[in-house]
Amino acid sequence: MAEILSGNFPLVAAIVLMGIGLYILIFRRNLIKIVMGIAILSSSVNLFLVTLGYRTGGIAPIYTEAPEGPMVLPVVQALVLTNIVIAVATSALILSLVIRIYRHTGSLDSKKSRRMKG
Amino acid sequence: MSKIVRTVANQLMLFVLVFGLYVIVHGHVTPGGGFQGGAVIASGVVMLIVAFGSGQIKKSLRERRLSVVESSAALLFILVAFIGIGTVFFYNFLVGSRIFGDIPPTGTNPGNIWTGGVIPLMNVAVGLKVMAGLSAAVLALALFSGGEEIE
Amino acid sequence: MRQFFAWLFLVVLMVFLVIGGFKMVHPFGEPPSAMDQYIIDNSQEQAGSNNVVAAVVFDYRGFDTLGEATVLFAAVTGVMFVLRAGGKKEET
Amino acid sequence: MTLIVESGYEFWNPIVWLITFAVVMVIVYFFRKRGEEKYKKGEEQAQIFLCGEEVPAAEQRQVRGGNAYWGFFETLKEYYDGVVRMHTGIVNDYVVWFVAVTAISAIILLIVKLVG
Amino acid sequence: MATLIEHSSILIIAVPLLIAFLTPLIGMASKKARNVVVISSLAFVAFLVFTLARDVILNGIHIYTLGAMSPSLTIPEGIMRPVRIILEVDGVSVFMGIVVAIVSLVAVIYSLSAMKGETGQNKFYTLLLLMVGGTFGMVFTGDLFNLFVFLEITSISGAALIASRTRFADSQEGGFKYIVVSAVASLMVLFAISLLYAQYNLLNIGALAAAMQYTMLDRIALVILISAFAMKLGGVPMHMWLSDTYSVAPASITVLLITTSQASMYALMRMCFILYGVSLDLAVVGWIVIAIGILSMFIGVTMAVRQTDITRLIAYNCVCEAGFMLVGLGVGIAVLGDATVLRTYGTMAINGAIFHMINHALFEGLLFLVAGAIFYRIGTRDINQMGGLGHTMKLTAVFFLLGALASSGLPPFNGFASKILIYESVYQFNPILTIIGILVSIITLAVFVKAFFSAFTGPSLPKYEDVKEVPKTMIAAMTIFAVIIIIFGLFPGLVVDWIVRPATDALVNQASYIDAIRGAMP
Repeated sequence: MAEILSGNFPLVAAIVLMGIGLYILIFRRNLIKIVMGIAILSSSVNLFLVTLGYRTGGIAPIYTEAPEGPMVLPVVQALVLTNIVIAVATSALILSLVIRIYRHTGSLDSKKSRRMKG
Repeated sequence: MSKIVRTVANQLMLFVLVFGLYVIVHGHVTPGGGFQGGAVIASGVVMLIVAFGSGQIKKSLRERRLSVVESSAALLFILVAFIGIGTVFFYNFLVGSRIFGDIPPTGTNPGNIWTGGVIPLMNVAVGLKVMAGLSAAVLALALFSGGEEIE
Repeated sequence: MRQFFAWLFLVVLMVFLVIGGFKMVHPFGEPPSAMDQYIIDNSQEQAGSNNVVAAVVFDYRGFDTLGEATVLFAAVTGVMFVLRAGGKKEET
Repeated sequence: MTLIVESGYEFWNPIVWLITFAVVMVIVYFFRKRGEEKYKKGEEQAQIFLCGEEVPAAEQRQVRGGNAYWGFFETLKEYYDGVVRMHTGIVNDYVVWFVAVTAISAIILLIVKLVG
Repeated sequence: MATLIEHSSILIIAVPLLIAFLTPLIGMASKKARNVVVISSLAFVAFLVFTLARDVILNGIHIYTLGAMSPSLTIPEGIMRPVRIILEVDGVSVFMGIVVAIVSLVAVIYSLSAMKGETGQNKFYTLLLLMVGGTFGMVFTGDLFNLFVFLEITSISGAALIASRTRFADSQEGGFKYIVVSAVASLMVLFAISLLYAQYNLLNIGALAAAMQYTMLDRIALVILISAFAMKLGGVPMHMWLSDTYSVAPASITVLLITTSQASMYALMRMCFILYGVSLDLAVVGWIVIAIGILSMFIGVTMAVRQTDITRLIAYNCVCEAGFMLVGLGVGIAVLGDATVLRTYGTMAINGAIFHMINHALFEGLLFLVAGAIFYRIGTRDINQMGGLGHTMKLTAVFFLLGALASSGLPPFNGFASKILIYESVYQFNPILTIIGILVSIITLAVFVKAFFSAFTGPSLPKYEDVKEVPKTMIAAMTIFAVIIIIFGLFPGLVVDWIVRPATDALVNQASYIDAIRGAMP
């Protein structure tokens, strides 16, 4: 039993978060909630990346008056920093589009905003 | 918002600015950097927008001016990268020179702000850019949902 | 029908990812780190920066940061472009 | 010769094709030239004749694109019903298709690994 | 000149970005100066692309290590793997670079008068340049995370540009769909990248390819990468966003969107051929790609027949043409492991697919530009409302006919040359695929016959009597495409020899890509 359960729980948490994000994107019709779904998906990837770079007993990779111990991996942190900014940018743009759609159709339902189909 | 909120926001903005600038300038020595500091200042601007309303803020903070600041900061950033093209694009040409050129002792040290080569310059550029950009985006969203259209 | 298939595929995908993350990635806290260790060891000397993450962001992977700044620039320009007044001016 | 695209078995040379085309066109022109030359432009001969009735206006005379290939769609009605229902136009469904393709191909690769 | 070539790969990416940052500032001063700067910078970039292409085809892979002591110093001392971001430009990259350079120049020339009446032109050109720079970045980078960043740049600027006609609700909706789909796809790409990073602690494509062990985790990453990029390029059944967005964007932007889709296809090829290479289950992955391709061809063309919106019709045709390329690539992947088979028809299939990529960008681009010209003059995209436009817009009609014939694969145009390469090579792999392909080509012709006759022929309608030919710059843009289509149609052998075959050689030769990274190893 212990053999089966020994594994990488933090990563599982990140992947479950990804599942939640995909769930929202699939089942929620509200456009604002779709934006939230994308934000959650992005956070899950960030969490996954940061978790990958952890070292047991690690400290932040900054030498200024650093305590003893191994440093956690810096590259993933840079990647996450990049991805956070990208997520912010994406959210801002989608929200502005949502506002425009709401002005035009008066609704936030993704079922109602389908002028184009077939 | 009520007068209390407005006054407190007004006073707090100074501290937000100082803290944001600290985070930007010390980006290469302590945790933080251009993005984080710029986001701190931009969140201060958001606080002002919430407290005073977007119409009031618009009088002193035009999004046209903000986008000029943003473009210039982005230009500064890419130009610093371009200067390195004497050797290679993005080459850190200031390490070992007289400007921000000190090399910190290997291992744990108390920190020296006169280090990092082009990193502090880029931090400042990115900080300005993020500050102006995020404020402009939030201001545009706020103004538009308040019924005004952006020029 | 749509609900059923959506759930089915979502669960299948998640099972794959969870098993992959749980069992197949390196154990928590012991990542392979040849590239990162090199950066940790050399960032002070090569980039002159105490903050290793800042060294990665602006020196080793500076081009990513340029891209990231560009993304933000594009998004802000895009927001103002989408929310701009007027659709079409009179042709002059 | 570099002007030719060779596919290993055959080749495609547009220049040869063009020359052939030109030769055929010359022959066609030759035949056409031997035809009658009674057609006169701008006279009654060029007008539309509709059993003596008045010719309808251009708006009604025009064949609209939406009416084209009616029989084709009628024959393939079942196929089109299914395919058009697939294109719902809802953004959530696009994500469902993505997840579905990912899951199915993951299963296929897993089966291949277990079998082979 | 040598210095220029040495730095050309980074200049090609950075100059559009630099000009994009400058454009708002210049635009405030003078509109004319802005237009001149934008066009001249893109012309300069096109010049750089051609010099770089010549260099790469003659001298092999071009390497540029960002931020190192010298551009060729890929691997620093004391470690056996690349640390910095490396731009690695091989035959496929320069091929895509040529496509993007031509198309972006044409798009800007077209938008000069097509966007004349719109507000917010400074931001329009800024976003357009960002999109071009992002596409160049996608095709030139040798680093996975960098690829993701540029993917995001193209999708964000693309979404804003799609929504640029803010007075229409459907364009806003198209932009929304595009950015949601791109965000999901690119985040899943990032997830796959992090799976690879977790195992090998590498982000460089060449170094990862050398270290690749094809574990189960790699398979999951591969699956996610394939489906995410297939979604971005519009493969069935993930193509629905494509018709929604292509149909509502301004024509000059649609042309650029085609190139970003092509860049996604390039990324798919890069992943399958270079990153995984011979280690993956070639037949299975090949057949997955072929299946997506066949579905794209068939569903794309059958949906195109029943459209009444002219841009939507062309958009579905795009899906169909992408299917042809996917089939060619899939055959190439399926036979990649067998050297003799690869030599007999595998490389030919890849040749056909790659040649079709540039042809696709050209003739679909021309068709979209023509559709945009019609919309510019009569203000509708519904073909039921059109009719008799050929009486007044004669040149436009000719251009449409040219694009339609090329797209349907009729000789002697370029579409035929690439399609025959695909047919003949795929026939030896599996005859049924070729039969489906020819059938689809026939229906494509039917699609365009419908569109052409309902839009351009028939009696001239009273309501369109004062419709004039479009402005000169739009005609010029369409002429560039038309001339290139005719040249490629008349001399396909030259094109295949000069740019297509080097691209194929670069794709099937994984070892040289890896060796280029290792080149400066001590």
